Amino acid sequence: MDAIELTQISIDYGARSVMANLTVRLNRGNVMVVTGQNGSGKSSLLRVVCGLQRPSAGQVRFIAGDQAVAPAEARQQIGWMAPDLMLYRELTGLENLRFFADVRGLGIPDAELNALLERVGLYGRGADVVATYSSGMTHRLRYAYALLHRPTVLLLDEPSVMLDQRGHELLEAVVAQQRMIGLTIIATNDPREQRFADVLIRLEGSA
Amino acid sequence: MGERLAMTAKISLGLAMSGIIYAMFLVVPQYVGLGEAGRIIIVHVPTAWVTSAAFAVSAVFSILYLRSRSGLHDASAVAAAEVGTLFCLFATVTGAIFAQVVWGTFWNWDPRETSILVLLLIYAAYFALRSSVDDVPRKRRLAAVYNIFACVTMPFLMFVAPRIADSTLHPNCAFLQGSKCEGISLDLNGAKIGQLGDVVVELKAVQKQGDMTSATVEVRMPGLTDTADLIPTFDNAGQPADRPEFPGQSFRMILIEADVPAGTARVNIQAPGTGLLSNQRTLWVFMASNLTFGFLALWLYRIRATILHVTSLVQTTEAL
Amino acid sequence: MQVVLDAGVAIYIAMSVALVVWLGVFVYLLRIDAEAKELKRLVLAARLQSPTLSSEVQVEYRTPSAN
Amino acid sequence: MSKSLLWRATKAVFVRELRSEFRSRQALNAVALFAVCSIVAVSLGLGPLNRSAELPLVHAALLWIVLLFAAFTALARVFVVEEEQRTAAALRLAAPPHAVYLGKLLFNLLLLCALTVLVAVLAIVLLRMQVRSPGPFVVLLVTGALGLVAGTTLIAAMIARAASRGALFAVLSFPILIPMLVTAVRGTALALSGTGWDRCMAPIQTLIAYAVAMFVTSLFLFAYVWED
Repeated sequence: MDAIELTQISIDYGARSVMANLTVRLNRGNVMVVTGQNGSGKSSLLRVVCGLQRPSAGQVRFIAGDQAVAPAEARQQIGWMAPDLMLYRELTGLENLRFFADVRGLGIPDAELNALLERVGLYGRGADVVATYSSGMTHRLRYAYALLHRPTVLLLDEPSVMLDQRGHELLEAVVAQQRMIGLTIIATNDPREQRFADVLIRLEGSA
Repeated sequence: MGERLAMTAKISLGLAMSGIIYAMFLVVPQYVGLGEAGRIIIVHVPTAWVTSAAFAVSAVFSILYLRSRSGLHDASAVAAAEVGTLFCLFATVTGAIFAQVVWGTFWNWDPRETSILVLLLIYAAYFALRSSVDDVPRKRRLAAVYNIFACVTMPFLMFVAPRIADSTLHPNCAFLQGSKCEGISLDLNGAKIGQLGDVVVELKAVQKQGDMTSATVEVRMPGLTDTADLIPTFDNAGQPADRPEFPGQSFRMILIEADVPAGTARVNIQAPGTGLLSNQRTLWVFMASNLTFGFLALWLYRIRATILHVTSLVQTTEAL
Repeated sequence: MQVVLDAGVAIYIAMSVALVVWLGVFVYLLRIDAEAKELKRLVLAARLQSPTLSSEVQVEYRTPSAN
Repeated sequence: MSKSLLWRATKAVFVRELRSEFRSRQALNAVALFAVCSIVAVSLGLGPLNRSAELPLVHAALLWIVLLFAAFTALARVFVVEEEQRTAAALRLAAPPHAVYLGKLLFNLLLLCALTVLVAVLAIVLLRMQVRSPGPFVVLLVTGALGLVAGTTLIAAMIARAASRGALFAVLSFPILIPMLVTAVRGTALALSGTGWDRCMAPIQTLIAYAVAMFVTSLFLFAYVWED
């Protein structure tokens, strides 16, 4: 994926408009950071980009080369994580990853899945059911879910909200690697994470 | 100009409907065997037609909504469903009154009664679904999907309902798709039991008496309120002769075919009301009534769709 | 009371009742129709007057390659 | 999306449902108990029924009523749990919609078949239901279960995010299921009273046609229900 173009995006909930006419373009290798107070529509914007929500107006275009990519195809290139993303509690971490690899039609060997778990800091815990994970570990598993299929578009919603200092290092490593293979959008209010921004979007949030 | 034309149309509709009401009571002749109750078909049948048309329109707008996601299409689908439900209730009530007066029963699980009841249930469910989803786009989408999904089951109902009852009290069988309305065949050596409407019939004997053939049929009314042996006959010319009345009802049993050696007989219901439209005056009033009720439904639909659309514009920031 | 139930009279009474009911419904519909038209006019006028929300989104390009 | 990929994803969804069900056994326990309770209640309430020409019809109607209400309690779970545990978004993003629908349809079918076997055995033992034509009886139950699942799985997905789901599921499903139910009850009564294949074929064909029509329509409409 070489670029994302958001054109005239508006998001409404009933008669309340949270965002009006956002137009922005993000190129490969760059990071976009979205900031704004609670309820300003950071999460909604990320959901619109990954196709989990329809914008009230406007469109999202994914561009590879100079061709627009169909939304269904683009979906295979998107990795998304958010604090409200939940994985199956009664399955183990490894089973979760295997399931999501299977439904995406990817045959990923166990060794690679274990390597991914190690990368997000869950080494040795892949065989435990998710119900036994702490909130920080669950958040780390969300990273694994988002990175599983090597997405060229990575959407991170509050990426370090439940993590410790080592978690922040994980985020830095992930962003650094993502700059090489594609583009990243982060929704956050953490000042440390705003430094990643090549494009910064401030949502004021209307009453 | 357009305004004045619209007003003229509305006034004409008001006058036309008044005319229909006048004609229904004072122009249409009484039909032998139906009494004054026969007049009700002048409103009953057109409202039933309008009901079917409104539901078809509603389904079409639901498909359009899924393609366009326009609030106007959703409002139109809802308005059509509401008008359809209103007329459906009207047709059901007038029909039940007519059936009680003429056939002696409010409800008979006649194929058309069954299908209109299911239609009412479907739209009750449609409105229940709308009221239990808060998010507006999701509400519209799910309601449209349900509308289309329910529409697909309707042909099955048409196909299955005539099997629920092998006969109908309604005249003009030809309008009922898949219906045979040829009565039910009973066999002394095989399927002895069958159903006419919601009456269980059981063949007891087939016999020849002089130049008449007769069948002895035990009938059990719903809830076993009455049981009786009816003996319909038919003559050598192959025409039904004796037509005994069902216990406590005003419709009759006729014998259409009987084969004494094989032990088979085919019996059916005969209800008063058949051939009502062969009278010219009745036919013309009936046609005018269809037209008038059609326009009334159209007007109601336009009003309701406008109100719904404007209301949704106030509640959302949707583009015009 | 006997006069009302007499077969010849009853049908005129039934017709009159039906006519009165219809006229009531008709007048009601005419009024609702006019009100709906007026409502639509008002809402559309209000919508045209209030300008679309100005964007409250600030976009800041920090690196040249991003644009 | 190629066919083998769709099949693979479908299988993954199906196996995931099975595995979760094996770990929690929520659906199976609840439904099995429901079936046992209702059959026992019916048997005790009715007492011994006189043998009459209508007995097969009574038995068939009871059998299908129990199956219908057990299905109302069980079949919505596949989608409701996704929403309650908030795993739906993860699935929505990763899996093709058709695979989600097909996988959950298969799981529901398996669940309902298990339930049907249980209810039929209980009815034979406790209600003394006599099956005079076992072949047509089994085929009618299977085709009926197919119709029931095909008619309700889409609705299960619709109600997963609505208020008062349980009641709404029954309200929305019932009108859709009427043609199928009537056919199934009449057909099963024929099979119970010993009618042969020749006369049982008509209801079987109707049930198959119904199941296919509902299945195809659901496939077309599912993407609209699942999209957010």
